[in-house]
Amino acid sequence: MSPIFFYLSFWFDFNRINVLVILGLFFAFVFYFINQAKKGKSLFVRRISGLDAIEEAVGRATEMGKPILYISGIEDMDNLQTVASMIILGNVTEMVARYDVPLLVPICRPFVVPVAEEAVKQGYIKAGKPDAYDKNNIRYISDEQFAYTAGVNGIMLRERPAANLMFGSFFAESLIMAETGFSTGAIQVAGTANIHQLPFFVVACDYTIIGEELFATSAYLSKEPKLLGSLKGSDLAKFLIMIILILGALLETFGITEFSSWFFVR
Amino acid sequence: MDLGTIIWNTVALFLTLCIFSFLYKDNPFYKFAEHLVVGVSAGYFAIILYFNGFLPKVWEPVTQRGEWWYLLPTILGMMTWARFSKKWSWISRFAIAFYMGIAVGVAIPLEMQQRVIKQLHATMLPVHFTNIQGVWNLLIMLGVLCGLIYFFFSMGHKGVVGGAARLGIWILMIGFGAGFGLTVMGRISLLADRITEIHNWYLMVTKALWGF
Amino acid sequence: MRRQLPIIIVFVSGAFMAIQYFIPHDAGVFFYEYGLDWIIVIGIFAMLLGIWSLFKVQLDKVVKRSPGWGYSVVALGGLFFMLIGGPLWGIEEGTPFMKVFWYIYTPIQATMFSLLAFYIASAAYRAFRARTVLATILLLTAMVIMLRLIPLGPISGPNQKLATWILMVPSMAANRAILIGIGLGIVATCLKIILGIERAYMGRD
Amino acid sequence: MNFYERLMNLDRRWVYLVVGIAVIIPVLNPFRVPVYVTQEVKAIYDCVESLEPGDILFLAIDYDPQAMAEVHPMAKAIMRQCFAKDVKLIISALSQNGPGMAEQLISELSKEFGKKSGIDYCYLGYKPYFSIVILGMGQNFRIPFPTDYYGVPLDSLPMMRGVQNYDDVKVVIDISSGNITDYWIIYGNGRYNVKLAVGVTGVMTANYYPYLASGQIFGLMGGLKGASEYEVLSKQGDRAIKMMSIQTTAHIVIILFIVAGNIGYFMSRKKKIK
Repeated sequence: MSPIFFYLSFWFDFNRINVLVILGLFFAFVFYFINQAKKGKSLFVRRISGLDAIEEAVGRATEMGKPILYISGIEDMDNLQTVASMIILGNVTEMVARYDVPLLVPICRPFVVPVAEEAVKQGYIKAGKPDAYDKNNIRYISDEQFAYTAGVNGIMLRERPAANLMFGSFFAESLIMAETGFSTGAIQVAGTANIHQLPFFVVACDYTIIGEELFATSAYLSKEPKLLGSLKGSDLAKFLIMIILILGALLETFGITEFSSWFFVR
Repeated sequence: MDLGTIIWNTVALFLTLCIFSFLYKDNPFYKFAEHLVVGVSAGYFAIILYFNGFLPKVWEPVTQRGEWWYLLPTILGMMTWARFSKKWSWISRFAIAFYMGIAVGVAIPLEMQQRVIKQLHATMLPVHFTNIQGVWNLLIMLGVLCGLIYFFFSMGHKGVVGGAARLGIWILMIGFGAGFGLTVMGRISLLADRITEIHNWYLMVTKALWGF
Repeated sequence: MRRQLPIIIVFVSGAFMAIQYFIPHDAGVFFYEYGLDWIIVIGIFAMLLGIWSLFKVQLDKVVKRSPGWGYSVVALGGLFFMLIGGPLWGIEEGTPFMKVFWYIYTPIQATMFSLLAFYIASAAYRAFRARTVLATILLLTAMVIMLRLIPLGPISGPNQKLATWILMVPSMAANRAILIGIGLGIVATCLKIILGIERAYMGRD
Repeated sequence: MNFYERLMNLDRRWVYLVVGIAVIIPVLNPFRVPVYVTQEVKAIYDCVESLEPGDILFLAIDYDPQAMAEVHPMAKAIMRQCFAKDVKLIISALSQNGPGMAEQLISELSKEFGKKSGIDYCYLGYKPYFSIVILGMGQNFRIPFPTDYYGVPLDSLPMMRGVQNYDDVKVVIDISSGNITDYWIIYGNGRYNVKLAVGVTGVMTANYYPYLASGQIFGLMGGLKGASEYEVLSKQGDRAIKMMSIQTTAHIVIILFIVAGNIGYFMSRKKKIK
């Protein structure tokens, strides 16, 4: 072992070089397309029908004069699904602000409260209606999963929202909420990256945002070029992954295991 | 069997039935139990957080072990209280910024490793037609490829891509159906547990009242 | 300072935590654990925001005598019983604090959880109709998996084999595709947050 | 509304009622249901059955008490089968909250069969960092466990004399509710070539079929279903089988509802087309 390598190994974990290389490539893709977007290149995004449905749901709530319920999952801000949910909340608020319907946001974790407040406030400001923001509609309910569920059920039954939007990290409560929401006749759009709960949203909600679509939602709704650019970067990464997969399987078939074992993470 | 235990268990039974009554429709009993559990659980969590969070993570390091650096997150934590004032609420953003920065920074390499690279490695398997596992490996790989194509955002689902994406969503649906079917068992067990609890209460009370 | 500083903080702390992952050094481990402690500690203090929000909403209802204000009294009662009772009696087993936990809180949350047995049945009844191709696939797969638990005589064997195959091949492929997508989505979102491209969650004024 | 439309649009409360009844009856009167035995469970049974008196089986009890309902019957049935055949057991408990529960099970069954610690079985207990423990035991059981759970040095236990590592046990069966199983597969089987079978919770089951296919494990028991199959084979206990009666009736009811909904859907559509 050369002395330089020996010295470096104190400061860099060579077992993880595969993670570093892949992250580096991914970042490069994303940067490249964000730059393209900044230059004004128009970027195409396919339709995500579940997200178009949000607009429809908001419209229906306005006709009926009923509130909209936004549920951001039961995990704290260190979960990236909650973060994505807060960003979507901002976009949804902008949409809601154009009409005059209240937006109810029951919350499960205290630290999400200030973030949700900022997101909603910004949404109203962006839509040019800062006065419509009502802090009291963002309510902490309980840290406990099923106490929170009981509270949300109560809101669904008593305030009768016309639309229930559920985006974030959900667990067993997903089906309880979705079934209660169905019984009140609300339009329901749900999205999560928790694979174990996706079946229940697919079964009980009108539209479901599946996995990665949750993280693409903010780009889709805001149509902001920089965000769309990063979406394109992700797509290129997926394409590369597909090629790696095919190559890896072929080499493996012919007994060459060095390639696939490079991807083994210790 | 003392009276206290019987009373407490009867309270538990009553609340259990309150929640079950919700299956019929919303009613005052459910509302009562709902509000009770919301209040109690919030209080419970606050107290537990004090004893199991504040004391070992803030109080003891700073006052007993002299680890003064734990004062830094403490100050940030207190910054969130700035939200009580309209004028100073922007201060809480520093706390949010630190919190988000740390959470996001930890997630970047870990998510790439745990979700992407690990799954990638697991899918690179020999594909061939000499035994059945080779064929299954091939099918798994094709399934993963089609599933990934479904998640392409910058291409319309048309032509070959459209066909593959369509196959992809079919495979996702098989996954969801299987997930649903597998979960039923666990949910039924939960209900069985509750019914067993009610039955135990019945046995306990009959024993206390009539001695059998 | 109000606008730029938070963005800089996110970038610096995020980049730092991402880089430590690659450092095998003890210092890296220390900062990793310390960083996670920061999150916990900040979260502890935020609890006050939550309690205040709950208190205010419920108190408002009582003061204004809105419909159902009596229930808000129940919620406030439960809240203060625990907040005062915890420090007063301690949190050891046998105290009134823990009695409430075991005999009020636990049965309610366990029963809420068990409602799922009913909901999973009603959702299956309502949604598993062979209306479209997708719905039919969903329905058939769920059926095959559920039928494993029912004695069907000679059909049991093949059904069991089919169920195992579904779990091993297509269902596995589906989960992997979703996981890879989610991983990329999360990393991309993280990148956008660290770079300050996505910052709606922090306010803009 | 005609009959078929009604069949399609039943009020959800009827569904709730029937499901409730379908669970209450077997909870109060559990009965035995016929269980279809799969090859992957039978392989484990056959392997244990083929052991001679005096052979050693390593049973890893690596689950938390929360998972007891599903996997405890597996551990129980295997242990009883071994004791009945005079097969000796080395038992470890590598999940943090598991050692007390494992101890309870061992003392209950050893009393029933009149077995003695150190002669008929050896309970090693718990040590943190299970991956290192599993690797360490490949060298020698005495590296992670100089003494057994009760503090007796391994060397002074009669049955451990001459027993060094995995080479001296016939088979390892890991029963687990977490990712400890992965390490048994990677280190136990991968590194030390132990003959390995696993029992896991229902939700984990699907993840381990690939290992079965690749031969890294020779048997697999999944959840309550797997446990009930093992009980049927070994004729040791019927707790899981009885629990299965609840599952069976509930599943039948749910499937009947789905079928009824579809009959209603198709028949009423047929009428409309006419």
